[in-house]
Amino acid sequence: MNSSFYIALIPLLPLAGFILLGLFGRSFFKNSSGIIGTLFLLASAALAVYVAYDYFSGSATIRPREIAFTYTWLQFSDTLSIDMGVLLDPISVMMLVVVTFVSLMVHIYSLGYMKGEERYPTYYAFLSLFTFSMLGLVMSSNLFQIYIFWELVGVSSFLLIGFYYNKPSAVAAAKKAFIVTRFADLGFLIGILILSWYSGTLDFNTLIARMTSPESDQLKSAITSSFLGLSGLTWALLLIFMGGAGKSAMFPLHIWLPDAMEGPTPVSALIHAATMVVAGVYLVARLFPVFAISDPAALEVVAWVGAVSAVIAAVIACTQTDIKRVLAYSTMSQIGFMMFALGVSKYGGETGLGYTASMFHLFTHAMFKALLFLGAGAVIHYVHSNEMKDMGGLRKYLPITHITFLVACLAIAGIPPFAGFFSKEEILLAAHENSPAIYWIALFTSGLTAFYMFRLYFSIFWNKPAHLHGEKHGEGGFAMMLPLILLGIGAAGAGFTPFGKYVSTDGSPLESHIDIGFSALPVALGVVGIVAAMWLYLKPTNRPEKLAASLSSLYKSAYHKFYIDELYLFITKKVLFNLVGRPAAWFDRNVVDGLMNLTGNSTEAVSGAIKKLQSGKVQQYAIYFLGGVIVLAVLFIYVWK
Amino acid sequence: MKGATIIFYLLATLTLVCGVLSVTTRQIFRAAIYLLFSLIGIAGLYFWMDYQFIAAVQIVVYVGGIVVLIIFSIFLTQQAGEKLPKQRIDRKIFSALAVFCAFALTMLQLYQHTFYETADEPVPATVANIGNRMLSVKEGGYALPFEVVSILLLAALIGCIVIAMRDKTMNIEQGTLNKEVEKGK
Amino acid sequence: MLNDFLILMKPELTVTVILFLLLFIKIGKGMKNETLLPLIQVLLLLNFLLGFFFNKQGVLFEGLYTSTSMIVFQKNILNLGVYLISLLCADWLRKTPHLPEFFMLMLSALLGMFFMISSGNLLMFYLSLELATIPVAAMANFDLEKKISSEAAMKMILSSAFSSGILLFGISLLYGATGTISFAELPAQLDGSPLQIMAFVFLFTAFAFKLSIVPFHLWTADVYEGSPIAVTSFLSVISKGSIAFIFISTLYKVFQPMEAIWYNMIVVLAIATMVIGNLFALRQQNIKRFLAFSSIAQVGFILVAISSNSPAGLSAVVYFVLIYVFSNLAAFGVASVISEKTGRENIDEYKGLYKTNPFLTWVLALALFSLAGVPPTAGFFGKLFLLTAGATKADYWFVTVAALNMIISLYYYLRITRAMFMDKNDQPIEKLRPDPSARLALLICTAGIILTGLLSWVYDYIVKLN
Amino acid sequence: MNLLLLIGIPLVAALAVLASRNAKQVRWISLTGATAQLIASFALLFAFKTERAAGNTAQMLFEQKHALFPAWNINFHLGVDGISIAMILLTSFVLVAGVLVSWNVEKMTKEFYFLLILLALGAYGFFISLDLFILFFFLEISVIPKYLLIGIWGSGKKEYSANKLALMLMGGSALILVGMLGLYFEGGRSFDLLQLSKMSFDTTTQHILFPLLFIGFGVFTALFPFHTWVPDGHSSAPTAGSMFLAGISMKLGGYGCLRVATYLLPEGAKEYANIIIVLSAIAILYGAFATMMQKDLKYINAYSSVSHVGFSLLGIGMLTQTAMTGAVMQMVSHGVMTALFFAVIGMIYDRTHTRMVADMGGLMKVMPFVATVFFIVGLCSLGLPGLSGFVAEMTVFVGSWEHADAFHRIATIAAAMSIVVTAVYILRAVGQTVMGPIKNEYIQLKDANWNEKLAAILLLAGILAIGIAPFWLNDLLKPGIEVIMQKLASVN
Amino acid sequence: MEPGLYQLLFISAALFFIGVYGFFTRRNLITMLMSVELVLNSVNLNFIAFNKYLWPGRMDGLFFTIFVIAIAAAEAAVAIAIIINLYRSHQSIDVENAEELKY
Repeated sequence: MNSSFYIALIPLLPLAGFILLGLFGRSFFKNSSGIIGTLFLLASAALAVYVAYDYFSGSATIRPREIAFTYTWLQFSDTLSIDMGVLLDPISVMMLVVVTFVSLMVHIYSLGYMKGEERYPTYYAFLSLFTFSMLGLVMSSNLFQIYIFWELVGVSSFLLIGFYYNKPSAVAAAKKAFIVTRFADLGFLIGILILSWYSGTLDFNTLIARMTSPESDQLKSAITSSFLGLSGLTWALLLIFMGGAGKSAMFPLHIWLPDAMEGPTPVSALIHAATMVVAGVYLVARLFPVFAISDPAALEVVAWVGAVSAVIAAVIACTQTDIKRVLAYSTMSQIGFMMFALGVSKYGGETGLGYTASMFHLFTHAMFKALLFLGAGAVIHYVHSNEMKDMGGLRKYLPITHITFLVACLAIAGIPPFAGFFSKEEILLAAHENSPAIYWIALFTSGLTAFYMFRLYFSIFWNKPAHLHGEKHGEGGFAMMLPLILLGIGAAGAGFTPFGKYVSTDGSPLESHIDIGFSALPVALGVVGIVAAMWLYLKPTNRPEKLAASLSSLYKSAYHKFYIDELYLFITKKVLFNLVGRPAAWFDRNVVDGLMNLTGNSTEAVSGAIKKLQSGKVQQYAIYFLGGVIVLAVLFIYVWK
Repeated sequence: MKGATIIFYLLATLTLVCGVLSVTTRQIFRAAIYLLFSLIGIAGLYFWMDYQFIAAVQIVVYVGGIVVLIIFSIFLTQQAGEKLPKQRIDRKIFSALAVFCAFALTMLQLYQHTFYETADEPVPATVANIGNRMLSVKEGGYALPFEVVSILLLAALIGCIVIAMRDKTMNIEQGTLNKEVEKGK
Repeated sequence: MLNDFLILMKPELTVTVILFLLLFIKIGKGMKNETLLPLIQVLLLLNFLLGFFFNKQGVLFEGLYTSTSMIVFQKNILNLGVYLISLLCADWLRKTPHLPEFFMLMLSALLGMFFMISSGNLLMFYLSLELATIPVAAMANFDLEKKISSEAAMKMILSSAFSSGILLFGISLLYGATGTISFAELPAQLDGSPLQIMAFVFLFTAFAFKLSIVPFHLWTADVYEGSPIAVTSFLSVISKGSIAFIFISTLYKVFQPMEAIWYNMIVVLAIATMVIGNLFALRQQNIKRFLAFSSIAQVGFILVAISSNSPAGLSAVVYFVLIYVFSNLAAFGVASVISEKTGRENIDEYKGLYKTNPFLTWVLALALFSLAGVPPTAGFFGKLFLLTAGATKADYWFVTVAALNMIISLYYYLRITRAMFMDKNDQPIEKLRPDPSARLALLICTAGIILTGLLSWVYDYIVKLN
Repeated sequence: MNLLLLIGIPLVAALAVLASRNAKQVRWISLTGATAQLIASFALLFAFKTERAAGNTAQMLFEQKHALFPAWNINFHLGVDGISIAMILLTSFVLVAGVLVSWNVEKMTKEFYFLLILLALGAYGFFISLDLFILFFFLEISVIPKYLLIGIWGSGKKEYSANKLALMLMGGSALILVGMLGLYFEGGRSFDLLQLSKMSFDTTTQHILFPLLFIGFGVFTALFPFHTWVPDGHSSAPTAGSMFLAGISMKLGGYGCLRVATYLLPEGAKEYANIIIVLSAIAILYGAFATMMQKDLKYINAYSSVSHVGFSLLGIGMLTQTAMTGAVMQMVSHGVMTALFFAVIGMIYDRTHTRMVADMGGLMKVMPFVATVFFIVGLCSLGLPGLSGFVAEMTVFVGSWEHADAFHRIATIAAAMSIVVTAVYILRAVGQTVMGPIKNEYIQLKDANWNEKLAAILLLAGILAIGIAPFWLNDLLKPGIEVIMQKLASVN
Repeated sequence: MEPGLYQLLFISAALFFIGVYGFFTRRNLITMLMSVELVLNSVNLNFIAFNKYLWPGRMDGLFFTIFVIAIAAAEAAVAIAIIINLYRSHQSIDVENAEELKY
């Protein structure tokens, strides 16, 4: 077991980077902190690749879930404990690679992008912290461990979104992201509590073993117990999924994601595109056997939440004008894809295609979405604006960005042979086999995706001619170009990975095959979307406005993100603050404290009322005296013998 | 009815009536005189009970001492003929009520109680008997109380002197204070 | 016999000797206060110290006078109190034109208390009670120029005359119903008949009057406020302590057969006393008046322990009185220093005292905390033992009421603390230099307040006296 | 190890402070004393561990017993188990930090430090007492220093707050007193905790005495609805005062609830467990919601303390091993955390002279150290893993969840909901204070001094030590809790 | 009716409460003092009566009376001294006029 400890170094190296930069960055490594952080991560990434190589190349079949290392961190009771450990299975290894790779890219990119920033060391410290947390999350061997890192990821995200802390909007966005996900995490936590109570363990291996074997008492009791019409297990899984949905920005917990774009763009690429937001998908995948074998109903919910999120996000993305927001909604939409892919999947063999597809899409999406964000970052870096209206015709000034961005757009639109095509095809196939309704939704969304991505692409790089504000520094430096190119290669070629060989539900390799007949329709839709975008946005015309006017109400509500933000605002501000918080505070000050003060005040009042007894007249005193004598005598002679 | 009985009731009436008058009359001098007669009535009752010594003490100390003292102080503090201020009527009624209740209660208890009488041989209350006892330290002796009372009388004397003769003593003792007092005047 | 007499009555005899010494000094040439006062203080100290030697238990005058080690100890407490008063009020005493008379009166009252504690029959009790009262009434008038002083004296003498009238009536009824006035013979004659109960109630009120138990307490505040502080402290500490001692031994020994009756009576009156005392204390402005009401409330707590009818109750009360001597005298001592130097007695005028007089403030604060029963002061232990003793009867609600009353009392004690430490004042009391002897006494009191509790053998010693 | 040392060091330090001549001496004496005490506490911890490792399984270690008031069978009985040691460590941390952050107190320095040390002395004595009488003595000893600290060195409506605090705490102790007397007389005239624990009180007695004791101690630890002294008291107190109040003093109550009420009266505890749960769940949620509306930083922390301490009581009310462990963990954790929180608030207030959240902003720019610490402690408060709050709260939740019925479930979920509300108010406070644009008047402000930094680092170390490595605390507490659980299991 | 113990007790009780009444209602301090004297006398009468009719073999009641008379004298003396002093400072011996100490 100790021989596997080196795996734990993968997260610990970024942690060391965080501690080093966090404590001494400001004083000692003012300018070199970027390099230091990157080096730490480079080592970590190398280790991750080595682990992956070691893991996948070892045998012909997929190695089962194994726990490489574990340490009891906190013993709750005889059965329940939080163990800190490393769990290795195909998806965790895959995630290790994705996270370290994308994070490395972002680190390198930031060397250029964040140069000269006042809190440069802090930035790298936070990035390291995030990477540490994310790596810890993916390799968790214990349900509670995942929750711990889940929270840490949340807080790193908060720190990075709020990196420009003197910008009120950034602070607000960071708060929003944290609070919304925290709310979801509440569900997660309760879900963990329920699940651990039924299963009697927090350890993934034992947990999955117990909750999937029909003979186990734990499973029986979890299924037979019911609360409000749902079984205990369903509650547990749904609540855990709620946590996942929050982090993965699924409808209706997605509202934080677009705002999170207030953070530095590389951060958006890392956290809000490639890694953290897919944690929810990863969580469901981690517990997939339980979902699929023991509780298909919960999985159904996962599927529909994913599908609805996918389509809503796509519609909204069509109307946004801030390029990062468009990308944010697109992320949400793509995660929706992954989510419903899991939802439509079943356990075992060919029926588990959705699972594989989902993981595959997660993998490819990480590449092209990171690329898109970094590209957008380059554009923003250049024009100093996020708004589409400030852009146009940039292809001449940013050639490399332009090309890589185009590759990424094609990948996301599902045009072969780019990466997105393969993964999306598998998803659609899985959906087609299991749930026709979701399939049609997915198809529509897929077309829409192509449309809004190319709307973005044309608006940035074509459309009106560029009008520049004096400076013509062109592309960022080498540091910014290198990640774009590497990710571009990834976005173009990742689809050819024989993914099914490595990742499947039950460990048996899955052959992926492309059926031309099936692929024709989605690809065609993608092309239609591209053409429509070209028609509308290649040249500056008034067609978009006309179209918007003709669809006025839909457009308006989509533009306003279907008013979900307003709804939340209403609930929090009006209901929570005004109807709960304010009355609680009032009640405390006036009623509870009032009662305490009342005892004091009434004592004082009584004291004031009886002071006349002490009249200062000695005869009255004597009368009281005699009265006392009479009362006592009567009392004790007659009443109280 | 025997003569002794008649005398008893006469004495009782004298005592009570004079007592009542003493606390109700609005002329202070008369009040003192009524008090005097009431006390004499009590002395008479002592005589009636054959306790001559006590009766004598009563007359000497009360009639000869205390009442004289009181009358003297009346002269010191007030014109004898002046009428006393009226008490508030509610106070009067309330007092009367309270007092009557207490009285009724007391009498009720007294009458309901059967007193246990001893058949002891009475010890005559002669001066000799009383004197012996008074200075005896043996069983039934009252030497210690006697000493206590003597100290009390001494203390009372000192107290009276200090309080009642303040100007004089002040002049004797404290020169500084005296000047201030004179200035104050 | 003579030896016995000398040893057993030693406390009384020494006091008498001092008394007559003063009388001779007064009658003779007289002495300046400056020289007389230290002499008196030394004599009183000797008197106090003498109390620790040559003690013996025994009975004199065929039962009229008893002395036990507990009684000797009680007398020592009283001696200590008188000694402390002579130190604390040095400023006032030095100015009074009648210093020897004052001490003669005080010592005769003390003598009365000694006799009272030792008394073996109702007559002795009554006489010594009067001896302990009448001189004090005269003393109350010692601020001859002050109107309130004579008002206080008048109220005291009239009230106590009235009270002793009631007491005598009770004694006479008791005498009629039992045929004896001897403490030793009474218990056998008590059968709880209504007349006896009534007689007991009448008798009881005399204790209640002197102890300031509600509703017989009304004179207390007026008299305390009007009298010179030396007299007030004497009244509130020495007089109260002595009455508590005789009260408890009367109840436990003489009226033991009527326990069923007086237990209830004490419970009722204890609650009334605590509540009323506290409620009145809440809004007092004059420090003496304030302490008067606080001492009324304290009596309520003493009653709680008395109700236990157990040796534990007695030792708790004696212990408490000892602590009370220190605490209350410290409080009065500070009040006396301030009042004598500046004439201020209003609590509001104590604002900001800490700025100018930290020593006095700390002493007063400690004294008040001790009165409130806050650790580490001895008052905490004292009060706790009172309540513990009270709880032996398992009437927990009664103890609860007492404990809750401690909160109210804390409230008003804190009021003064607050004024001294926290409130701002533009014209605080200037920096005072208390008389050295007053300083000494305050230090003794402070030491007493802190150490009496922490040195647990003190309590042990009292328990063993029983 | 002689436990008298733990009382002796503060006592000597307090007397030395009284005897010292100037403010500088006072500070250094206090710091020396506090440090010595910290070292002694650690020595105690190691001595304890060694003893336990050597196989000493006695319930209490380092016991000593001296007759104090033999007439009442009162003994000066000392002894510690893991729970007490955790509390002692907490107190030592807070004491050193409190001394350090008060470095700049100019007004009556000597008295200030004297009272501070006296307060700590009370806490130490309380935690090592095994006799109810001296336990009560030490409990009460700490009331008046609090009163004076608030009243003299406080701010705002300090007199009112000081009064309220003293009175409510005294009210609590009055109830404790009665309960204690009940135990004494029903339990064969003994105040000895160990001896009383061997008694089995009859059901009626337990049902009467338990609420007295629990509410009594509950007042100290802000049991709803007796918590109202907390906001006023904390907000008016000087920095070190607030730290002690929330960090130590509120723990006295929790410890008492556990060690005295629950341990000695298991039947009572079972009878009233549901009420405790309801009250603490209310306190947790309602405290959190009330915090949301506060505008003053100290009020925010004070109300959040009400909410957080609710977890301790909830854990106790749940009566399961895990939940109780969590409860004690929460006491320790909250103690360190809230002390640090108040320390930071004090630092901010010293510089900006306001505690109104709305008046601040962007302090990160001028005082990064303070701001960072503020941030971390905020995160601890909202239960971030890796910091102490998380461990404690999770342990309570897991322990609470061991009850399978709907009532306990709902209470637990209600309590868990507070983690969201906590996030809301903490982020609001942090967001408005250290983040956002900075105001011009604050641009000149300086970062923390060496003493403030030292204090903050010390407490942060405590938070991290629990947060990152909770197992040692867990192991420390376990045997002590097990004893209580056995007692609970012995009755139906 | 043959006079005996009960008659005497009646007289003394009546006198007692007459005195008490006087004490309650008289505003002049000296008259209040006189009422007190009535009270004390009634007590004396009680003692003598009990001594005479119930316990003639012992002289407790008798001596009680003697001492009460002595004390009454002392008390009266001090009281009158105080009253005179009060008169000097207040120029009145009306009890209602001495009212500085109250509440």
